Amino acid sequence: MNQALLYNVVIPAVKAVVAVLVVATVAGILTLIERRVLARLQVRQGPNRVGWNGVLQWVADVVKLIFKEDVVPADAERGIHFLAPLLVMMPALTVFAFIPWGPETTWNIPGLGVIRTGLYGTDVNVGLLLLVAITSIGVYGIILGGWASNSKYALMGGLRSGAQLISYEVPMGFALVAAILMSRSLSLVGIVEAQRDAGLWFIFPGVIAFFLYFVSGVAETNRIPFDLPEAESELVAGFHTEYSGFRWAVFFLSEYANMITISAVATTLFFGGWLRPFPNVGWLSFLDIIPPLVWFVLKVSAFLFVYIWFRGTFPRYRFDQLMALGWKVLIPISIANVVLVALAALWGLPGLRVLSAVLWVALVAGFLVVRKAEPQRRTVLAAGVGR
Amino acid sequence: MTDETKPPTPPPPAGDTTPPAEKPAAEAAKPTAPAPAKPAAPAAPPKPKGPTANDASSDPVVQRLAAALPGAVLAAKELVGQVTVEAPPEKVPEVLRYLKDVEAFTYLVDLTAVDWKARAPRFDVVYWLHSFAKGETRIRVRAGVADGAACPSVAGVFLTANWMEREVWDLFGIPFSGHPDLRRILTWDGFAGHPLRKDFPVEGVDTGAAIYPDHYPDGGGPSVKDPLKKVVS
Amino acid sequence: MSLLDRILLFDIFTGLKITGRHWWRKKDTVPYPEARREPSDRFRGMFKLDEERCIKCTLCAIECPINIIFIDWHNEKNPEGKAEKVLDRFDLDLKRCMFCGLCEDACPTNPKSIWLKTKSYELGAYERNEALYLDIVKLTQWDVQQGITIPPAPGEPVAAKEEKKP
Amino acid sequence: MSEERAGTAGSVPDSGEPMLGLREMELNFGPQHPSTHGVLRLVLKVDGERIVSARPDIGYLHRGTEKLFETETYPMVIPHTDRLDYVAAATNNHAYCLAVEKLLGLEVPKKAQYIRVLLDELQRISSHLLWLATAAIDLGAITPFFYTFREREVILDLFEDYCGARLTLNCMRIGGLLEELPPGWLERARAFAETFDKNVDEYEDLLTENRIWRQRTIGIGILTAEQCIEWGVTGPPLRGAGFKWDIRRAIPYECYAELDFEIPTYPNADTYDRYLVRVAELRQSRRIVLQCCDWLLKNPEGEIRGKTPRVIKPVAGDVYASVEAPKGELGFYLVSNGGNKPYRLRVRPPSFINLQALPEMAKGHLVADLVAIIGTIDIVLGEVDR
Repeated sequence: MNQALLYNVVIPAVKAVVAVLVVATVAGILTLIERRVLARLQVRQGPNRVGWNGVLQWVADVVKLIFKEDVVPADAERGIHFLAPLLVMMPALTVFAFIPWGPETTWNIPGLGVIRTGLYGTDVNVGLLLLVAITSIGVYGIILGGWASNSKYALMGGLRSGAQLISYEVPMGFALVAAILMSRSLSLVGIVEAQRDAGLWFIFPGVIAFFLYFVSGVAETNRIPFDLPEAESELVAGFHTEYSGFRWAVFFLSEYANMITISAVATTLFFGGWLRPFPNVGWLSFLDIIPPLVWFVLKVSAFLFVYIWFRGTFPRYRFDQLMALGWKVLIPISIANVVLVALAALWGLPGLRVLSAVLWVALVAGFLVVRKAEPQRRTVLAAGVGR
Repeated sequence: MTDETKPPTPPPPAGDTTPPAEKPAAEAAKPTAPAPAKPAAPAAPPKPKGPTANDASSDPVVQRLAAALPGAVLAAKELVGQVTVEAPPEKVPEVLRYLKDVEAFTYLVDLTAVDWKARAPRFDVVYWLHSFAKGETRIRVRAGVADGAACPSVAGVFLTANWMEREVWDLFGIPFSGHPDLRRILTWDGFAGHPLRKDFPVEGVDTGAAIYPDHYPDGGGPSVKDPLKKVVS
Repeated sequence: MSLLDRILLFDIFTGLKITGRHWWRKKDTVPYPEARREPSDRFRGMFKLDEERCIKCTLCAIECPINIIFIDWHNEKNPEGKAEKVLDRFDLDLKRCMFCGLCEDACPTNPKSIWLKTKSYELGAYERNEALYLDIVKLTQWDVQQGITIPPAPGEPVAAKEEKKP
Repeated sequence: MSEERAGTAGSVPDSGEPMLGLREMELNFGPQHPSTHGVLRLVLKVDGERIVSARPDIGYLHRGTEKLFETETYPMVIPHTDRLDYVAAATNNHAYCLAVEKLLGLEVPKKAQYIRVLLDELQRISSHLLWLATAAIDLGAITPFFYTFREREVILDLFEDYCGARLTLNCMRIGGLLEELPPGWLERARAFAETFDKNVDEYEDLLTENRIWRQRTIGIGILTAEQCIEWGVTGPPLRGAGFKWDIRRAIPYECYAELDFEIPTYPNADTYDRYLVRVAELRQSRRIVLQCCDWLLKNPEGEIRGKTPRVIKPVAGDVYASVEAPKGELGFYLVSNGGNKPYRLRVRPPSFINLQALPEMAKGHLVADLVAIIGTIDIVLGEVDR
């Protein structure tokens, strides 16, 4: 086959189709996993009827949603109401073009010969920038969906979402800047390779950046404790109150796809992407038996688990508190962190190592102090009423 | 029961100005009235076994109230330690204001009405006050209100009376003059009748709703009385 | 909470620890139709009537707070020539029942003629009016119809229970 | 409330609502809304998300219970009282029985008193657990719900073993109780109470110090003690405003005077302090349960029912009896004309009266806080609407 055609059309097309299918399916399965994990955290059963132990529950859900009546409110802006879920879904899937699931590998496919290609859609040299740009589009879908529903709850959800997503883009951006400074690359593949070359996952020098990124990521994906746009106890269902059937499912799936994106990006930037732990420590090389893709998936799964764990643990912020957290806490910290990381990066790799050591020693020491000085935090003493 | 388990903590100060609730009140009433029948009445030849009502006009609060507001106390009576003052309805806000400001009955426990279908003033509106400051005392004020006549609202004295009066208006149809927002509260606007009046049928009235028409009458209400049923409870 | 606690997100981690710890705990719920909870001995469930023991006093119907028990009877000469009350109808409108158990309290016979302590709680039905309006046959026979054994009436001697079993 | 009060004078019903301003939006909150705890409807006027005024609209669950009371004989009323505050049926039964016993001059045997108090306190624990569960869910924390329900389930099982029902207990009778405690019950109740403290610690670890929970509740829905008394608000909201008043201590009934327990109060009158009060009450109720169990284990003999006449016909007269229900002061005002049915039986529903203060508490807060405030009042619509 024509090499140009193969590399420019066929392989990208195959990758795109696979990515979309896999991500959409995984997002569906993730709903089931979330329910099972939550159930476990909440000492109950969880869905266990469809299929063996409920493994087909997500299929049943999807089938139900597809065949459900698609209700459009009477005075809704029909066109936009129709378009909004797509506007949310599209960027959620598009970003998977840049996320590297594995390194460049060689495939020996009979009939085509040896193909050398990466386990990623494409390696854009401004990948991170593009990623941020594309994910920001999703907010339009949410705002428009909320507005077009002609419902006050949906409108409030949409507005909350707009403010929230725009606010949390900023600390997230700064957290990314820290990663860029450490890796000196905007390409996601480049960042992973930088971590391999440095022999250091960026979580070590970039723990603050990672924390900021993950918190903002949770906020970006509208998850507890930042799930204000759809806070069910306040806004019924927020921006998708008036959606039903498959369009609602599209909103739902894109939320889960966004979760995967955030986890994947966090993995790439801070946890060495597809690399095994301590990529340049020789005696750990037996870990290479596990293929890079599996490492990547494992790391992403861990993040997804943390997402669900958060959901099972925390109450929800109030809207003004959320904004205060974003603007008054996260953004100043993120700017300071950029300065800190920039100074360390100026010194090069030794700087990053020193930064890691300082940060982690401080963290561990802090936790030890907190543990030792753990005060009684319960009503018994606070109230002055003894047992 | 209650009398038995009464803690020894707040002993009624002898000759105190306040009759503390329950038993202390009964004791305060003792000098003039025969003691209220103790729970286990030793000899109970008359048919209505149990406590008997006593005159409570000698109760200090009642006496001071009668002195402060002439004509406000029509009668005062005590039953199981609970003092009831009969007052004319037009005096009720005054009485409550006096009790609240002077006698420190700051908490309006409850406000309700009783429909005495055949009696001359058809309704009793009952107020039930509590004093934290003076030894957990309670006192009840009762005012007879004729059917159709308005009762002056006490929502200006106690904020909490607002909904209670709305409820009485809704369920008994006693209008409260001077109430800031006298609308129905439990039934809906436009509901016909006042359900807690004795002449309102228990089965309900036709409200235009039709649920399960084969088992329930048109217009709602409980299920059709069984025509074959001999036993009438 | 000290400043250090706040910076190190102590509260956040405590919460995560609590929920995380539950990952290993035994589940509290049971997958219902396969695993069931046994109701307690005093559980007030489905009604059961013993027609022979019933003396047709209608106390249960009188005591019922919502009047859902309908009883009719007439006198009949039994073979010995004594007058005996015979039930014409003993209906119970189960769909309105609130399982307060006052009918059982009121029943003067010992053991009780009508009782709710049958440990039977699966009263769901597809036809509201047919399944939940119990006549005398259903009241006395439902356990046989469904092919289940129910515990004896309260006050019934244990011997009777053993007698029933075979 | 002030503009409503200032709105109209006279008895002519008037909506009293001023015209909508340019900035305000009217928002219907309920009756079908995930966090209105049943069928409460609030008509909100919001400026953005800030509440300008809230107007509760109740009655969706009105069943005419007070009318029904008048058609039933005294014992037959008890199952109906279960359905007022259906998550705390034992205290409802208790308050009603107290009222009738007062008018009858009946004495309840000591053992029955202890069992009643034991049931009451278990019921208080279960009601507060349910409150904690739903209040946490209202603020987005879904997991405490399952942990509290695990303990609540144990209590419900105890109830089921005792009286055969889990929610609508119908467990008390005029003059005492219907049944003896089943064998082994006290030991089980004791075992539950002994371990319960650890479970409360768990809920507290999840919520008390959690920064989100604190931010969401501290300073929200303030109702000072003076306001509480003016609005007739009792129960945890009053004690959360620093006012130490609990009917169990103020006007003791049954054997509460003999029991050792504290009345927790907190000074700040906000949602957080009401939360703390309820959690502290969980611990206090646990203490009472332990004491009752010990007493009953020591004194297994005794009557459980006083000398109740077969046909209950109290003297003509009126009487009011109240208990400290989990939600506040629950009172029954009983008017008897000497017949075998109550002539009039009025319930003083704590939920109804506490709910009245909602507009006062909600004013100026955000919609999200409204959810916290509805949660903190702890209403049960069965009791509000009766």
